[in-house]
Amino acid sequence: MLVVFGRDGISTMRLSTGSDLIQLPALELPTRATGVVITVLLLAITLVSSRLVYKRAKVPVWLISVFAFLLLVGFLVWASAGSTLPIPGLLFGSISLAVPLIFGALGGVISERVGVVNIAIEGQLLAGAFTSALVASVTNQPLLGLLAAMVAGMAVSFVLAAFSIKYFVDQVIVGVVLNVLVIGFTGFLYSQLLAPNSALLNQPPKFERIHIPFLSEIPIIGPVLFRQTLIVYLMYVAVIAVYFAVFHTKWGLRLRAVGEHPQAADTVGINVARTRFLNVSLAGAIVGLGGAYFTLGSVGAFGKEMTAGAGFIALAAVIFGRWDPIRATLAALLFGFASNLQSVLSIIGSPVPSEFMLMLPYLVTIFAVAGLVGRSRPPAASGKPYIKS
Amino acid sequence: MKLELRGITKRFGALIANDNINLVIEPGEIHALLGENGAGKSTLMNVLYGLYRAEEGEILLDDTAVHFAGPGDAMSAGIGMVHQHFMLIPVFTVAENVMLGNEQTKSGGRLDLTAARARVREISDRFGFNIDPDALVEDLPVGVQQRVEIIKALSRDARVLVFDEPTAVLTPQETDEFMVIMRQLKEEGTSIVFITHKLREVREVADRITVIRLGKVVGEALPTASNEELATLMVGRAVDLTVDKAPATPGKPALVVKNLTVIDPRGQVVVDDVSFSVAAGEILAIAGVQGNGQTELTEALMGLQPHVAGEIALDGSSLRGHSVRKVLDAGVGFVPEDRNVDGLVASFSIAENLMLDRSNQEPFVKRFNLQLDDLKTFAEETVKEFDVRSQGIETPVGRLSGGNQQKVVLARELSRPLRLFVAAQPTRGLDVGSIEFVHERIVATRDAGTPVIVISTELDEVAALADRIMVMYDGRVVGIVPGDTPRSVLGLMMAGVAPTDGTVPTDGTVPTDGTVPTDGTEPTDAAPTNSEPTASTEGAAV
Amino acid sequence: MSDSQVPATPPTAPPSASTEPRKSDEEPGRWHSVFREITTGSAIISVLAVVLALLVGAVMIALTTTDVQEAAGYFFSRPGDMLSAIWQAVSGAYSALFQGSIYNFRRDSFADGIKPLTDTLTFATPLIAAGLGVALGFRVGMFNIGGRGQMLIAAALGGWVAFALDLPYGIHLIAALVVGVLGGALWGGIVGLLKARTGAHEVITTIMLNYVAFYLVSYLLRDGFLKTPGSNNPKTPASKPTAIFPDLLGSNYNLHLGFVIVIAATIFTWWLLSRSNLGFQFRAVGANPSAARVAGIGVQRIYVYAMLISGGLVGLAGINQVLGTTTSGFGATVDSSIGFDAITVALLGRSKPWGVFAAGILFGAFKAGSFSMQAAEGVPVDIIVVVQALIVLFIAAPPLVRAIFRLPTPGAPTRKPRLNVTQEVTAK
Amino acid sequence: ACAPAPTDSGSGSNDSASDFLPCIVSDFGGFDDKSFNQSSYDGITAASKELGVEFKQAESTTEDQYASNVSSMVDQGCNFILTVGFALANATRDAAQDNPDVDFAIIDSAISNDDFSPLTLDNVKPVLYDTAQAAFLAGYLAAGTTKTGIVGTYGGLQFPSVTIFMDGFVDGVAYHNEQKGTSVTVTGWDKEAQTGTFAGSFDDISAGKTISQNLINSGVDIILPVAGPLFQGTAQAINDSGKDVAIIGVDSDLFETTPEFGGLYLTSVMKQMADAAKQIIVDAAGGDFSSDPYVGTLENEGVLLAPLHDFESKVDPALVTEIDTIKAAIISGDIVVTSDATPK
Ligand SMILES: Nc1ncnc2c1ncn2[C@@H]1O[C@H](COP(=O)(O)OP(=O)(O)OP(=O)(O)O)[C@@H](O)[C@H]1O
Ligand SMILES: Nc1ncnc2c1ncn2[C@@H]1O[C@H](COP(=O)(O)OP(=O)(O)OP(=O)(O)O)[C@@H](O)[C@H]1O
Ligand SMILES: [Mg+2]
Ligand SMILES: [Mg+2]
Repeated sequence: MLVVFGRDGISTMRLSTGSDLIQLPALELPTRATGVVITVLLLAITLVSSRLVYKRAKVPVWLISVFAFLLLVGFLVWASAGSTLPIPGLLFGSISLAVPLIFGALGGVISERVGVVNIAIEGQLLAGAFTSALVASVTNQPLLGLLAAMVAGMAVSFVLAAFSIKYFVDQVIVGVVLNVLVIGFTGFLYSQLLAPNSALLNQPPKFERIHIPFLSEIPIIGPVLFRQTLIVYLMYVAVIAVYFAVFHTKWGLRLRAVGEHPQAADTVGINVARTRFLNVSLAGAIVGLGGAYFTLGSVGAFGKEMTAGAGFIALAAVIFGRWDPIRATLAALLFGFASNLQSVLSIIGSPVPSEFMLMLPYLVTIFAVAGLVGRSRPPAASGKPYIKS
Repeated sequence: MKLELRGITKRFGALIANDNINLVIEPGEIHALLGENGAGKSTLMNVLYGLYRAEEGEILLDDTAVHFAGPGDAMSAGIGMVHQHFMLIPVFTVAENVMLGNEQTKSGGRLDLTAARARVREISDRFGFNIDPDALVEDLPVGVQQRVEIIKALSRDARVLVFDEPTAVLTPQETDEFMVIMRQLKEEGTSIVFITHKLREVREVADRITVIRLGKVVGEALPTASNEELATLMVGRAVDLTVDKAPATPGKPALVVKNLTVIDPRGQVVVDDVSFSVAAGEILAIAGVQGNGQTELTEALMGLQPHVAGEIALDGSSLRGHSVRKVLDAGVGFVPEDRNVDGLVASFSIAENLMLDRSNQEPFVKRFNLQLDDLKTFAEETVKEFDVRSQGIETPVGRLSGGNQQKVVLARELSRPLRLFVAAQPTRGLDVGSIEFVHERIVATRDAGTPVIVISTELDEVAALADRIMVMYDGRVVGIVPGDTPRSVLGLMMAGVAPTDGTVPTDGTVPTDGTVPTDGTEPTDAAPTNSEPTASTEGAAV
Repeated sequence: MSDSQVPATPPTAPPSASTEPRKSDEEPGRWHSVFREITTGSAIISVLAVVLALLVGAVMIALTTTDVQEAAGYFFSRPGDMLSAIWQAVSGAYSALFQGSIYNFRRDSFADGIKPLTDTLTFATPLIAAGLGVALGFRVGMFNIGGRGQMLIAAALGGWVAFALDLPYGIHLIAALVVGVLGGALWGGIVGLLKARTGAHEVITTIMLNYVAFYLVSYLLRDGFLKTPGSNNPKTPASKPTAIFPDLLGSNYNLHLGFVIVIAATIFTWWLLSRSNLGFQFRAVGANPSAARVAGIGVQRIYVYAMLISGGLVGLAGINQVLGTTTSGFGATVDSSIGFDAITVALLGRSKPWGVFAAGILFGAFKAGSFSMQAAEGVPVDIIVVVQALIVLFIAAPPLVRAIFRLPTPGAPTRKPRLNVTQEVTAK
Repeated sequence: ACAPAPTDSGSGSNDSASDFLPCIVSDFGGFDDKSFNQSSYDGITAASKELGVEFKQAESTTEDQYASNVSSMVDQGCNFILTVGFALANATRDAAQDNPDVDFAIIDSAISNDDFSPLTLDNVKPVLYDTAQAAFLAGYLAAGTTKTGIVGTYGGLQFPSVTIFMDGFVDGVAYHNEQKGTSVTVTGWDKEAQTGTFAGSFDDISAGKTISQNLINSGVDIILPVAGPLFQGTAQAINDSGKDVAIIGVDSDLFETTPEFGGLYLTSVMKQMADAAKQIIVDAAGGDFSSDPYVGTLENEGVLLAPLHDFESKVDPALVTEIDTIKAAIISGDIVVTSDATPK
């Protein structure tokens, strides 16, 4: 393919930003030659893996990863023929787009792991975004805004928990309805309260970027990962903490037990309802942080329905990531990357109509889910109320 | 520790599951609880364990009244319970399951898995269990899962242990080992409540017996009581414990399986080159410890396994590679091993479940339309015929007791014209009354000239039903022996030891072809000798 | 649950219907259960849920009305002003809701006065169709969030037939309708196929396909076969008169043939789910896929069929918009978020065809009423959204409504709760 | 809450004009979209204040609400209804045909028959803008101001009301290159191919930010975001980047409407919708309604470039003079600015 549609020219990959200490030279690749090399490598891998498949052996994951990576490089080289691709910018933007998705996905993972399906991620994000903007504007304290976002996310979660755990209402119903409710409430308050008084109520101070000494000077990843705002650093912590907590602590063991087999958890003296309540609330708080990112980390003001479906993408990331915090994070990053790639490509001038470029992240996700992930098993008791006699 | 239950009454809505029950468990005794399905045994134990809260009554431990708000309280008071349906998290390891609710942590709140593993090993060594603490529970055979449950209870130093039908899923060997463990525990001073439907076990191990019927204690008995006495006490009527079975009159071999090999999704060979045949009008019992390929074998017969090699022919036409639909349409009736998962749709009514595997054909479907009137008539007749006890054919089967659920499955499969009947674990978890009924129906099916395969891990059942017995071990056939082969021989075969010194044919794969087993009076001898084109000689070696 | 007091009655039994919205045991005893629902106060609960939600809405309305705000400014000097201002605002808003959705007393003749009711039915039409599609998915155990994409594709393909082809009366309409429904079915079928073939979770694929459809249709509107010649606006030409749903009650009313088609679709879905063998298989797969497989039902194939039909029903909603509601050309938002509202409608209707029908009409009434509420009283649209959401929430949680209104819990529960609704450990 | 209660007499205000009821129906985006809905809303607010009358409003949130919103306004007894956006064209047309005694004006669109033939109705006034003219000036200004030689633009969705800005902008830059021999390039819009960079929505502010980051990364130092509120994302991206990048606003003078980013606005390409709407309503109240289309141009100051505000000192005065000259040339017809999206 790359050969057939080969484009002549030089593809330039810029690897450093202007402010880096260590300046890497830009990588200049002759488009057609690189395309040929990569195609040959890809063919080789395909051959090897088809032989493995033939022999009923499993194709190792690293081989698939190498394949995907080469494919990506090949595509980038092809697409950027004759122009310059700013790699750090591409990656930085990917992370920015992924941050709320990651927070959302973490909340989704926790909530579903404990047995409560969280369709309400969108609502939690939006509530977090709204509240953080309001509180931070009024108090002029971004930290308080962050805290308020957590409380708001928790409040939404609390309703989810109360209705699904106490009143056994179908969790999907509550989730769907909560999204609508939050959209309605925030929309209402926005037009009645924030929009008319925006200088007072909708101009939150933003978090400043913090450059982490040394780390931020590492070529390529430094500017991408370590020149971020507090919320992004919180996200790193959250990903690791959630992963560690879910799989390596008593809290996580109980959480997973309740989500897999609540009755079994009950028989060993774990309070199922309380465990669910607490963890669903916690999940809401985490998602709320993601909401705060919209207003305090990213764009600096609340806008109606500004989450624009991020909660649903996060939900997809939860499933795509098979209810695992790390994998869900990777899924969110993949989505962020695909979204940003389309925007970068459309900027360096793509002959493809904008609408098709905009489809890219969604198509990538479908292919990834259908091709790589396939069947996945949710926590066994997810979505099912636990009713005691 | 002495345990006393006084005047326990537990209602579910209008139903009184336990009605003023009094029960005393002396320290260091094994106290058996008997009762038919739905008598209220599990309910009583759940009350004791703090899972249910009784409306009336009290619990005394060493003569002091205690209140359990939940299982946590019961556990800390020294009560442990192995539940009828395992309370294990399938995706957790053994160690994780054992430590759950009782976790030890290291610095930073990390789980101390090392300590948990050590604990598992320690207990498992004490009883000679040989369990890998890092195995995932879902990968373990049920027998081993049972041990995990026991370890779980013991790891909390339980001094009163409740076993709710622990042996329902165990093989004879495992059951025997389990009894040894119970005695061992008893020696150590643990009091045990033991619930089972198997009278042999009760008489073997119990010190005292209490029988419950319809939520009330109806009597006490001693282990010296006869099976018949106990059964009558339980069911409230005389039960015929031996299956009345005329000698089989096998016809031509109907199902012929040759060199069948099944590879599971993980790429493992789970059925390895198996050959056998079943004649019309005979029951072939497939015995073996759970997990030796019997399940996959039946699934391969039914078209439920994707990777199958070899040949399966029913009345001369091949079944291999056919969809489940086609296999069913070819006249194969199937009672799956796990009725809850594979056999029934719990939220469907009895009537709907009765048409479940005829959802695309007459008489219940005509030109895409369900024939609800026909179904109703049929369901009412069938429910009567099979004595399914319920509030009507519209009752969701999820609300039936296990025995009645099993009857629904049997009724569905046996109420259409069959050319082969395959029943896996047909009486698992059923009370004696229900077992009697199921067995009668299976024999009646045979007598109607249908070839029958019964898969059972229960030697009593195998002995009661089989005309011939095929024993499987590790995916292979160990041997095919006559129906009256002694337990001891079967037990050895189930452990993979092929029968020697000519007691059984080593090439017993196709006994109907006239190779004469040396062991006297097999009904298979009467089989006509002309039908087998090739006398396969492989398949029996271990 | 931790006090040692022994309760006289078991802890509140969950109402059977709300905990088991996807169970299948309703059809044969439907009238029986309707009867039972009324007698056990379920209908009362629904009414009270609406009342409760309207109360919350009233608070919001009161807060936004300028008269009330002004009167609050001098609340202590003349409290009555504020109260009457509140009363006026709220009663005005709700009477506008009523007059916009059911009957307008200000009109002279009955024929004019009843027009709002016909508008309600018109707005309910696509909600019911899409709700049926989503509900059908639920019954097969699939969550179809892809209503938006399915509606868009249906509208695009069917719409093209309606504006680009010249066909005789009747045939044109049927062709557009069929192509539209097939378009929805196609878009849903992709999801079913992906699930059957690769196991890709339908929640992911439906969400993603929504976006794909949106951008695809946007492109087609701008530069493809949906573009209006001679116009730059991303909007299609108007549907030809030969393809438009005829008005049912004359041109004074908006109600069109689509409503009759949706009644037919409801009957069809009811028949499919409870009277046909395919529906039987759908329900079996939804309730227990492994038992269905063992019973010879091709589970993967059922997923594909179910998504085809689900998508087709949602597609009916899409084509209904083009042939009935926005006949003068449509844009890339012709779905009007009905695909999402349909989820709520399906859930509120408990995934039963006639339940969905009723829920669709309730939502249609809200939609119809919201116009006059907004226009007459200046009530922000968001309040209506909030009230709708609250109604669903309260209807879904009868114990909460009972607790708020201090109603007695109904006597002995009609269905005993299971100890554990989750599956039991499978011994294997 | 302790203010004295008002006396009842004053509450009715001047009853003379109160039988005139102007109304407005929005497109989705709502009246606080920082874009054309909001400008139109400001217009009707100003008009009713001047006339001393109330007005009624309806926000559309979905496409199937247009017709009902317009007709419920008719039901409310509105004498004049302002509809905002091309999407409401048919709803407006239909209501106008059914209610000849109600006057309508529609922002950003003409009306046409179902067979696309242009239609004029006595009671509908189309309000159109030849935005490309002002955008042309903005393009020229940008090309003369950029230091990196790259200027950028992006849109919300590829609508004509969006691309008309981008077309004019590109032409203005090209004109500068032609006149001054510069080689300034425009990133984000290719007028020939009509392809470019779009956020895919008009709500997703973070998408605006991401796109702007990417534009800045590729060396752009002046950005024209044509995507409603998404320019806020652009402003944030600029602040985050720490670079010297300027925004050109659209629709209204962002320096006035969103002053918090004041230092970033080079200028704004304004469509004077509020003024137009106000004037039309005041005329209608006075019985001077006319259905002649209003086309905002540089000539009638319906479109224009906003003041430079903070950039006054940074922009070469010669450039400003040149722009005035070009403006005059456009008005006189010496320079013809074309766009596929120009209202016809
Ligand atoms: N959670 C429950 N809700 C309602 N009724 C129940 C519940 N659990 C048990 N029952 C009822 O209580 C009765 C006793 O059930 P229980 O499970 O104690 O029987 P059992 O003696 O253990 O039977 P088996 O031998 O089959 O295990 C049954 O009739 C059953 O219908
Ligand atoms: N929701 C329910 N409503 C009424 N009765 C129920 C309900 N759930 C379970 N039961 C009753 O509880 C009893 C015990 O349930 P369980 O699942 O333990 O069956 P069982 O009889 O013990 O079956 P088995 O012996 O096969 O394990 C059954 O008799 C069943 O009738
Ligand atoms: Mg029991
Ligand atoms: Mg039992």
